[in-house]
Amino acid sequence: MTGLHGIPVRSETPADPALRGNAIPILHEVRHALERLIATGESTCIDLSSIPFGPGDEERLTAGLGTGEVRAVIDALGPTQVHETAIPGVWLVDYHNAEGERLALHIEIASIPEILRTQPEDLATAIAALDARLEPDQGAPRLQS
Amino acid sequence: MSELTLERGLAALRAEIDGPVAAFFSSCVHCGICATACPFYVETGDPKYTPILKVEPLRRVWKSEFTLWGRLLSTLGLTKKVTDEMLAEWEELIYDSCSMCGRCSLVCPVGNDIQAMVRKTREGMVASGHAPEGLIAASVRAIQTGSPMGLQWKTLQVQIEHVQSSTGLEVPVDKAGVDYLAMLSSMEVINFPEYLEAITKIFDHAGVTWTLSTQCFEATNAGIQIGNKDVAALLVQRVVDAAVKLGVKNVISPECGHAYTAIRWEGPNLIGKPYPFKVFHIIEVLDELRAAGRIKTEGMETDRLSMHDPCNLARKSGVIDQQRNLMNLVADNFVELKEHGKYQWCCGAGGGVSSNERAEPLKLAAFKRKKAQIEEVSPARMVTMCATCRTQLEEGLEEFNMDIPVVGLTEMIADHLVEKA
Amino acid sequence: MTKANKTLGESLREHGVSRRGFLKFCAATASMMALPPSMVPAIAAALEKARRPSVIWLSFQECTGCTESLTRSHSPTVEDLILDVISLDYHHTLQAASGDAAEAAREQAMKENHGSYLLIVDGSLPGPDSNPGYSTIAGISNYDLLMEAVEGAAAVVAVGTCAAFGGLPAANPNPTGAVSVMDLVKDKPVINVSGCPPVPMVITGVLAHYLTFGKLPELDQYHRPKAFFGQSIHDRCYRRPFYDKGLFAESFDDEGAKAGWCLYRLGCKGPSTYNACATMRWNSGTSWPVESGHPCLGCSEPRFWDAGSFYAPLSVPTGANGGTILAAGVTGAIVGGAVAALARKQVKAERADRQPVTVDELEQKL
Amino acid sequence: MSDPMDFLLWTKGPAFEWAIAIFALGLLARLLEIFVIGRRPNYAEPRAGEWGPGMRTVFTRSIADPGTFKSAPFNVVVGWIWHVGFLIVLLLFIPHLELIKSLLGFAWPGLPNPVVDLVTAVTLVALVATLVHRLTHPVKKRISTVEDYVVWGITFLVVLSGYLAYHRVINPYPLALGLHILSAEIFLILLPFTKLTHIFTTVIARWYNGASFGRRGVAS
Repeated sequence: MTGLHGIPVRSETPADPALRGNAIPILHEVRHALERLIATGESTCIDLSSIPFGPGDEERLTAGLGTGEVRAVIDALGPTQVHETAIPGVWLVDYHNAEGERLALHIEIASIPEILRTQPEDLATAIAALDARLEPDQGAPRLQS
Repeated sequence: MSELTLERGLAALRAEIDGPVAAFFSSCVHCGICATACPFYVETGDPKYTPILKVEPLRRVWKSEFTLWGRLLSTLGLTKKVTDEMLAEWEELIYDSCSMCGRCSLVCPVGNDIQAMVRKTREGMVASGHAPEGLIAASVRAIQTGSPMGLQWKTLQVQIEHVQSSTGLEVPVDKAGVDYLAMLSSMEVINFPEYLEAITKIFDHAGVTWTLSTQCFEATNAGIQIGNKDVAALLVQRVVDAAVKLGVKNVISPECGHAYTAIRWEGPNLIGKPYPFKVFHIIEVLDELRAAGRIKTEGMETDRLSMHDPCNLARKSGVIDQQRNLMNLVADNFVELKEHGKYQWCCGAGGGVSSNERAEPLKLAAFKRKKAQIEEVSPARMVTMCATCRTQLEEGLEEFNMDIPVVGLTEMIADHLVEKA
Repeated sequence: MTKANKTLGESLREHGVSRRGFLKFCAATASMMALPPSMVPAIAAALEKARRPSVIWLSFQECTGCTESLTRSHSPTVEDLILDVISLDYHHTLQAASGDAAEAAREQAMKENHGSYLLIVDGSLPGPDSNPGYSTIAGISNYDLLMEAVEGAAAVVAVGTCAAFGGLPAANPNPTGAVSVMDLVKDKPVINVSGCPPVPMVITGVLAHYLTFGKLPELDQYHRPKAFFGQSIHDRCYRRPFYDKGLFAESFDDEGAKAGWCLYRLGCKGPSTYNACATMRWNSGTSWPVESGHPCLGCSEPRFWDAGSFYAPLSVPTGANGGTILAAGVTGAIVGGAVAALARKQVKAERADRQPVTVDELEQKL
Repeated sequence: MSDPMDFLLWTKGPAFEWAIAIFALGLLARLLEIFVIGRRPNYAEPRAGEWGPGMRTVFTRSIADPGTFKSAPFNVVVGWIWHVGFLIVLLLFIPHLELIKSLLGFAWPGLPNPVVDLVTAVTLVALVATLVHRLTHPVKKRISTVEDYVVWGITFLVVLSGYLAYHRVINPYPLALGLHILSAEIFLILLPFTKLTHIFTTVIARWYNGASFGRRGVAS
């Protein structure tokens, strides 16, 4: 039966790994989310940690999305890099812990990622925090650094 | 006086079981293709005539007594037994609707030789007293009088004188040391006397030394038809004794089907040893003579002729080209039936069906397959080389008032012999 | 307010965690529990009010692999918080106290939070009808310790294939008569977090889920959280397209292996193994067995140690089959031969005593 | 046998041993029951040898003669389809090749999975058609016994359970694979005691048939 190799039945595998990984399907999902955002204003968040990425898939995805003009870092329990990709409305939110290890990587398709907004609960304590700075001990108003 | 009982029938069936039977029953997957090759099913459409069903008694004996698994089941009473009622019911299937033509054996996908198993099953039927009356009568007459139709030598003597006077040639009788001992079949002597005249002229023309034997002239074997080796052995022994007494080197089986099978293939095993002589069908001898150039013919049959190969000759004995060579010698408008040679359809009368009056309607039904073949080719005449086939074709064609005469091949050859100078 | 009854929200704020920090914590927790990000607000609300359960961690016949896996869990901030928040009251490897002090702490915690603490077990333990002496702590047999601890537990989390299914100790020949936790604990809910070791995130994920929603996650028939064990490795494997095309690596360094083709022919048990390795991966998302080119061993399934060679494909029988065919063949020959000889003798006998049919017997029939 | 993994390990372990043992033992007994009884000597002068024609028939009988094809096209065509399909799946599906390599020590290259998958689907359809034919065709209806339907059932079950396991339709997978292996084991156990023996005895039967015809000078 060694002649079996002769049978011209070959499974073609696209040489370029980019064509067979999971990067492209995610980009299509982003596209649907963008359509929803434009149509109904509904924002979407995709958690990339539960996607079966093969080696290089993630880099291809982020490269595919590119980088835009906004980049921000939030220092809370470790850095969280947020940047808008080359496609407006598509943001990459990269949560890291104190040791810099990645906690989660989200793609948020929204006008602005939730984490960047000022949180209402923080506002509630904002006045008190400012008052504390305005007259710490009834002396002349001094702004603390 | 001992008599035929179920127990003796079962013993006979057990005696018939061998390796091939075990292989065949282990392989049958009930696919039903054998039915498509059986003229009795094809023309009646009744599924009870399915060939493999006909050998059910043999299968039950094999299953329950010749396999470990079957033996186990039968001790638990789970296997179907062979009863007297069953054998009575199966008589119609194994005799009336089966000419032992062997076409089912040729098409069975898993290679079961169903015809051979029918032959074996009939052994059980006879031993248990379930054989058709017509065949029993033929067997009794064959043993007691020498011919299944009770024909005596003196009747044949009349025909011999008639041939000698009309041809002016001598019909040798009881001549020792000749090349061939010619056998005849009662059917021919009675219905087709031209056969004897034909071989007399041909052998004289070809310079062949031959003889008949008063000790035994009958070639047919009712034992083979009914399916009982005791009767068959006795009848074959007579032929062997006659041949040995005359010291001939070859025996010729006449224009008959089962006679050839009986003497050529079953005979040696019935008497338990090889023959001291060779056995040929008359067609084989004629073709040998033709090939040796010892038959000079003139003139050609010009009307449209077709040929029916007797099953025992073509499919079951491999004599296929010989009759075609002979046919082309004397006919220039010979056209084959669509399925011929080893795939030829049976005329419906062989394997004892013709001697079994009860099977008359079935015999006629089966003939419709042959009728359809003939209509497809629409010949002016039909040629064949077996008395039973010839009778069946004549009666069948007449029944459907188709005006197509039937001719014996030997007779036709004889008509074209060049007169000796 | 003792540490025990402070809500998580208060506790976080006490640590100076901003709202965004809390949101990040909830996002990470959602991701850890393999819940969709849209659940983050619900998780935030739940975590806000979550009570800090006390946790007792009992280790029996285990190799500390599961603890190692938990402490290496790649989100120390979350782990700190959870471990800090959940006030791990007893873990004889991690805790500083030892000897009587450690046992006293455990009894005290069990008494105080009777009925509400979470009991975590790793490692299997000798069953009731085997010699308890095989595994004891401070002279108390594992079995007694477990039964006593289960008494006041709200739920039991069996971490690792040993605790969940008996694991290595229970593998053939199982000298210590080891059994799994769920074999013994019938009256309390048991969550199995199988794997050898389990994916670290799965341990913290289950704790987070219990902490967040105060109840057990949806379990499969092996009592494993469906969020992590609902799908097989095979279904989530990035090499699946190669399986579907029929492209397999035939050896560990052939062209197929280098091209990253499917490892089915090298013994991958992915198709019959349910775990989250293919998506959550190991060592903080660096890789996982198949990605490193090694077939999955099926370590999160029961009796995976006895499921045949790790390098025999899934379709290969586990028994020593060569010998059986031979043995059966020989017996077949002997039995068959005997039966056939018997049959042959019978055939000869039949042929011998087959009574010939005579003419007058035939004539009777006319 | 309570949980799927136990069930799978049971089918791949002891149950497989038993199935192979019963299969080997039963089949060998059956083959010996054929060969040891054997044939009586044939004294008639043969027209040609037996070996050549016998071997020839072993192969030619697979191809139906024109007359049979015209009168039973369904049997021939559908029979061919599902027999060839069944063999392709059994002998060229890569997981099966691994099984064969573990049993016999050697194997051969296989076909890509999607090709085998298509062949399996075709085989299943052909098998269903065969059942319908057996239930409706007058001859088949008359000569069929319970055994025919049991054997059809187990054959269909083996192919179907394999197809469902491959497509992971039944969850959890150990249960699906276990069912497939178990059905194959039942197939093996039934084999020596039913018409499945034809897998091995057809070669013998065809040889005997071919030899008998060949001895009398007919190429069958």
